[in-house]
Amino acid sequence: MEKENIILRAENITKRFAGVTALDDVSIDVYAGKVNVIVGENGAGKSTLMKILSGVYPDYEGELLLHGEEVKFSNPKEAMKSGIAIIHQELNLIPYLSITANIYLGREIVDSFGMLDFKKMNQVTKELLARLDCDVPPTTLVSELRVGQQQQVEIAKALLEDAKVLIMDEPTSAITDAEVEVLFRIIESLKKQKVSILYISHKLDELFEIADRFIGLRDGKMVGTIENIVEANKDDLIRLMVGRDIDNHYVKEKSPLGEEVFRAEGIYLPKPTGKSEFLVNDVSFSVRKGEVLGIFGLMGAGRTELLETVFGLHSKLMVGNIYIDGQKVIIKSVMDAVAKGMGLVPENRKEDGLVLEMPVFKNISMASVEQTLKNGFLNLGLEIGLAKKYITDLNIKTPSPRQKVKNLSGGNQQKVVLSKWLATTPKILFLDEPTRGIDVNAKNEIYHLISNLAKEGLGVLVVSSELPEIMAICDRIIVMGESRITGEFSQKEATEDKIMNAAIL
Amino acid sequence: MNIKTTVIKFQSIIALFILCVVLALLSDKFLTPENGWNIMRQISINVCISVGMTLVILTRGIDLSVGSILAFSGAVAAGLLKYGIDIPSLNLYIGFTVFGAILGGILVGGGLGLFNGWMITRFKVPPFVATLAMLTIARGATMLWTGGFPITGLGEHFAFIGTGWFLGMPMPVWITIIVVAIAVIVTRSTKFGRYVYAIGGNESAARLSGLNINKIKIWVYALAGILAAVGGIILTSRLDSAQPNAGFSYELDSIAAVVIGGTSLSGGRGSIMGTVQGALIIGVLNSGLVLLNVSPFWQQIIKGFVILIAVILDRVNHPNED
Amino acid sequence: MNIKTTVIKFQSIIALFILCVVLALLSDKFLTPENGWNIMRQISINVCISVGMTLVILTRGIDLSVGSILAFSGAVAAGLLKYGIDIPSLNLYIGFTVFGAILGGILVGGGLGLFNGWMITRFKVPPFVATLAMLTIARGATMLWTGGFPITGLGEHFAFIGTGWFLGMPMPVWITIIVVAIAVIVTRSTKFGRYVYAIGGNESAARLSGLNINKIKIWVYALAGILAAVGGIILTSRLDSAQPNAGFSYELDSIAAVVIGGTSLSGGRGSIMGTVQGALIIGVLNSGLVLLNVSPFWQQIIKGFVILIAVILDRVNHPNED
Amino acid sequence: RKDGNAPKKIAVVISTLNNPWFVVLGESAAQKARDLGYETTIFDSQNNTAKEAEHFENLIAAGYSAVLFNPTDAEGSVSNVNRAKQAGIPTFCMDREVNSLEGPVTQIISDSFSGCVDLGQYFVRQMNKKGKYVELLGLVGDNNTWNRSKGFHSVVDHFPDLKMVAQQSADFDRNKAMEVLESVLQSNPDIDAVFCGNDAMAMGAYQALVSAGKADSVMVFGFDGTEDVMNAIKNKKIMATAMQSPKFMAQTAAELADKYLKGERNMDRKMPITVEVVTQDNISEFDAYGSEN
Ligand SMILES: Nc1ncnc2c1ncn2[C@@H]1O[C@H](COP(=O)(O)OP(=O)(O)OP(=O)(O)O)[C@@H](O)[C@H]1O
Ligand SMILES: Nc1ncnc2c1ncn2[C@@H]1O[C@H](COP(=O)(O)OP(=O)(O)OP(=O)(O)O)[C@@H](O)[C@H]1O
Ligand SMILES: [Mg+2]
Ligand SMILES: [Mg+2]
Repeated sequence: MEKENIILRAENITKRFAGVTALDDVSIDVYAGKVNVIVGENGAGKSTLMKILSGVYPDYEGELLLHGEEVKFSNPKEAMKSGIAIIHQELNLIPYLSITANIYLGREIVDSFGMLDFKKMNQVTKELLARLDCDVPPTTLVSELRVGQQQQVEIAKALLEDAKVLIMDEPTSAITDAEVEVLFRIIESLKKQKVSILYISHKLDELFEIADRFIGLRDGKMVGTIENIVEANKDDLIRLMVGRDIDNHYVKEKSPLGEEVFRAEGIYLPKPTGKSEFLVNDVSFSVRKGEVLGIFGLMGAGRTELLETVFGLHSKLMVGNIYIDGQKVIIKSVMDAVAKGMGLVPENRKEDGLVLEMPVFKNISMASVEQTLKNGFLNLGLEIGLAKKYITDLNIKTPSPRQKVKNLSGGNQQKVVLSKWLATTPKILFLDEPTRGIDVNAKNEIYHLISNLAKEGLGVLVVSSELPEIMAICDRIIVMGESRITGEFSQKEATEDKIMNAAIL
Repeated sequence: MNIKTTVIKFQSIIALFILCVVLALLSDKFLTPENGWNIMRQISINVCISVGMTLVILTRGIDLSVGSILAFSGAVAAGLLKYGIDIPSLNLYIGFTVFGAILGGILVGGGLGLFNGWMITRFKVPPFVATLAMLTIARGATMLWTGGFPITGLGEHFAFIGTGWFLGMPMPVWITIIVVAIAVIVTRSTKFGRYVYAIGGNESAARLSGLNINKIKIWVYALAGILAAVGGIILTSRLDSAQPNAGFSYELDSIAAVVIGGTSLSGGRGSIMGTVQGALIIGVLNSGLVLLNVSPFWQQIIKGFVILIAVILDRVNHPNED
Repeated sequence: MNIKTTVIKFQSIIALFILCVVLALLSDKFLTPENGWNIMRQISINVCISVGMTLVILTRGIDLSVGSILAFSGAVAAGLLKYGIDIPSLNLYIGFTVFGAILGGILVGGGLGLFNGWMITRFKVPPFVATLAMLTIARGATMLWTGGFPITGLGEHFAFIGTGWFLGMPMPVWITIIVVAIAVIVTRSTKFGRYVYAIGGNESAARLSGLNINKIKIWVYALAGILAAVGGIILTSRLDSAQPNAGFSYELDSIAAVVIGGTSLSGGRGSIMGTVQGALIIGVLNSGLVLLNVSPFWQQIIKGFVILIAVILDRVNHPNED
Repeated sequence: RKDGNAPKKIAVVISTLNNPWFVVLGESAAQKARDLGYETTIFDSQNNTAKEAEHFENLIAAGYSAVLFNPTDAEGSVSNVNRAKQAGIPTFCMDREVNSLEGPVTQIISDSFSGCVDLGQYFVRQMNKKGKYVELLGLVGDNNTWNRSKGFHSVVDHFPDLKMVAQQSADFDRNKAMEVLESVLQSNPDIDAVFCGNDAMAMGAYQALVSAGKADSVMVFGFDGTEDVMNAIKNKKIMATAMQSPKFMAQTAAELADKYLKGERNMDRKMPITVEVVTQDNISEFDAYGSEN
């Protein structure tokens, strides 16, 4: 491509954090009017690079050229003024402020008295939300929105000012397919206005739908680009990211199914507010030993609530019966659930799965610390031994069991959460979006792990929003929509169409 | 809006109303105009301080030093007014008008608040600790400045601030109403106010939106200091005397008013009007317990339980937040 | 381990050491065995309270009521010992031995702590508010129990706890060492201790790992109450008198010790030994300032700055946490 | 509207109930007033002049007929007394004075300053005009602290051989006094006396001396006349204290208030009650907290 099409250029960027070199002499070009996709494994440095481009990290080595001229941003506001906007990987919203207040945060419109001009701001917000097909009043508090809607607010925030460069760091990790469609439509129209997009995602399928070119990062280094998108395929992309081939067409091996290990019957979870509204509405299902049961649904279908409910988190509101090994059990709390042999890998590992400041070994022993007691006291040797076993078994990449878990990459953190539950020798494991935000390589490892667990006789329940994933790894798939079960398919009969039809109702 | 949400929204007002009805039934002296002005005048200082405290708590901070700053600023204003600045060795003497002395007190209060904010933002000292240190430091400074003695005889002009009436309303009540009015406008309708909520709601998101977190926080603590100073000047004027021990444990009263008023200690949620209601509940309770001739020992116990009940009500109505 | 991390690890000890060297240079009376025992005896009460406070803060809580609970428990123990339980209308009289009275005091302290924990876990009252209410309630209860008068003349056996020597070491120091030793083992090597850190580190992850959060928190506040009661009994015994206003603002000293000792107010990070060092720093400073006959006014100012400096040092060494 | 039979109400406003001496003062006043047929309430100002101001406003609103008043501060409390006067409510000061002759109907004051002058003289005699001593001050922001200290020094400072080796604050608190003296004893093991601004501190100081094994060689002086210290003087543990008679002052104030409300107007503006030095020699003449009339 011609030189004048390069709108933004990063030259020889190096960024170090205490102990880690996140970016090592990285140079990339961003083309105008194109979707420039950055690919790389977890921890490759994608988000770090984006934060440098958008002024979040003002101290780095190397230089940024915008329209060929050197720029240096000391904060995100300056980058924004120069036309670079970003949607961050993590949601960055203020829960108790309205949508409008969030969208205008830091660039409010004031009247001649210096007072906030609510009317004008609400008006513009309304138009923006309409563009995103999001039908929520602009004065709604963000805390009252679903995660997907919050993600849309983030997108609207980035669209507010007419940016020349728009960075999207995993914008689709929490929105529904319909919302993804809207986003892609917007991206197309932005491209027509010569806006350049920097796009990051671990969902390889959608990349091919939207990308114009790929830039690969690996271990903080630029490893190459794919400019000719038409001739590239998934394997080329994976090679760019991982540096070798990976069998990406994972299909679960059949393993013999045993007895029924878990059954839920007539589970209801009323909304705390309304009387006749339910977050989980008359759901029944069962899992056998060695079986991987998938639960598919669009965002907000109530899958997380279902798992939480049977796991004892909402015992006061819940209605329904639970059987383990054919025996009826009463689950009044998470403690009961754990004692009865259940484990839950939550959707959001950083917030609900890990104590980030604690070392790996303490996180692994968290739910089963009894087994490392000696004479009633914790025994460090036993505890580290336990951790080492899982570090080897699950191939967790950590310099030592004493490493703080916050220093591990996403995939390895997820494996630590898995280890925590495996250490309790559970009978049934619930996995809520086990591969969200995880790179293709780690994903693969987790698929194999799930399959091995099933082989060893565990019952596994996987919630996922990714159709290909759920079709590849599950023996049976339940589909949920609007809080109830809307379909059930064996692996053989499942097709994308059938499942989607069931999910949409 | 259905009945339930209305109840939730006005819960402090409702609590206040119930309290007033009960007291009016129990004592015929409660519902008199003088008693009304009394309560208003009594809470005026706590309201001034608590407005600043509300801002601080909205940013997820806390300010334990307000009582000490109040004492020091009051003493500074009184000292400047009475003695001026007199350094014989330099042959320096500066006299102060009432206005100048008040300004001096307020500047000192703002300065100490600034120091709090500086420690908290520049050195990342947790607000609890930074203001705990200031609590001690400002108390010591007050003792040094006054030599441990009250400064009295401040004149009629100065006394007017705390004891005078203007257009049928006591001066402290005027000052407080003005402070509250400004604070309501600032929190609701200015960028600064919005940023205060944003920082408390999610500091890292606020930073990524390009807000100058440090500057806003420093301002918030400086304002808390200034408002403590305003309280100190009202108090000194009411008593016609700057007491070295003034303001002792006011921080707890103030935090109680803020929390009873529904502002969350974890930041980002709350309002100035809520705080005013909280201070009113405490003031009405204080005055009511006295009117009902409750023993001072029991008063403490009852007040403790009222705080608990007020906050439990708030929790019941906002169960999902922490 | 390189030099830098060593320095970080032992920063409180180093600060303590520097402080001691300075004081030893300034006063030849500082480095004497008696002065050592003095300081140890003086900090013993603060250490007892602060061990409980450390547990509370590790779970990301705070306990403002320790001073009041200390006063009430001490008064209860003294009252039981001296007067027993005497209800003439029921023809009931129960006398108490020294042991029984102490147990009574400790039970009361534990009970009030339990109440704190119950409010915090069952009704989700923020710890700051729940214990602020308890601060007032227990203070009122102490006044009711004592009628505002000290309870004195508790006998030699009881006095031994606070003033006696055993195997060449003062009794309060023995008690404190035992408390600290148990606390160190509990925090480092028991399930309970591990869970305390986990809750402070990430409560939601701890809950989803099947820990009984509420039970652990209730225990932590109960322990804080019990340890405050132990402090109260040592104090009462040392003075041979239960003072109704004992323990006033001890919560601030205690929080200062915990924070200077490197425990983070946002939970999950810290240690008992750090707290002991923090209390030692405060104790050495208090005693040193008196030893040097520094004016009481300046003492407060100096103490404030020492707290600031100690915490800033800690921040410099743990820059990434908040 | 109000029926004539209802008892009139008298308010007792006390600077602090955190100290038994003031509890006695308050309760004696309240008791006497009740005996005289009044309804009474005790208000605790918590050593806080602002709190005191609130109490005055409340009691004016609540329609009390008279105030038996123990001020927090000689200057700071003046405005409160005047406010009551304007509302037609007479004030009778007890123990501490306010710097206003017109405000209160009468002031029954125990003169801390002159009490400490007497105590200072006794101190000088016991010390034989030479030696080292320590002074423990009360709350440094409290004017009583300084009245006592100044009265004491107005005598003692005339004797150059009496050396004050340390002057520290112990907040009127027993424990604090003990801890402070423990530390002071480290740097000054050879002191001969401790002068304390109140009796609680004297008891604390005595305990520090006991544990340092110096109880016999160091003389302790207190101020107030509380039960503890009276017993300690009897047992030759403490040298002397200054007896203020809270019961007597309180009862006198209540009686005067009664007379005033019954029409008597002829009263002295000030009634100084002598603060008597209680020593191991004259202890048998005193009860704790003074005699009941
Ligand atoms: N604030 C920080 N402090 C220290 N290390 C950091 C920090 N932020 C990122 N890192 C480290 O820098 C490296 C790059 O992280 P980055 O977030 O850029 O990865 P990424 O490519 O976006 O990964 P993912 O796909 O999981 O989002 C990682 O090793 C990460 O642990
Ligand atoms: N705390 C809550 N209070 C009230 N409603 C909630 C709460 N959490 C979620 N909901 C609602 O419950 C429904 C299901 O929630 P949720 O988004 O967790 O479903 P899900 O199928 O697990 O989707 P996801 O893939 O996003 O996890 C949604 O309508 C959501 O708005
Ligand atoms: Mg990233
Ligand atoms: Mg979910």
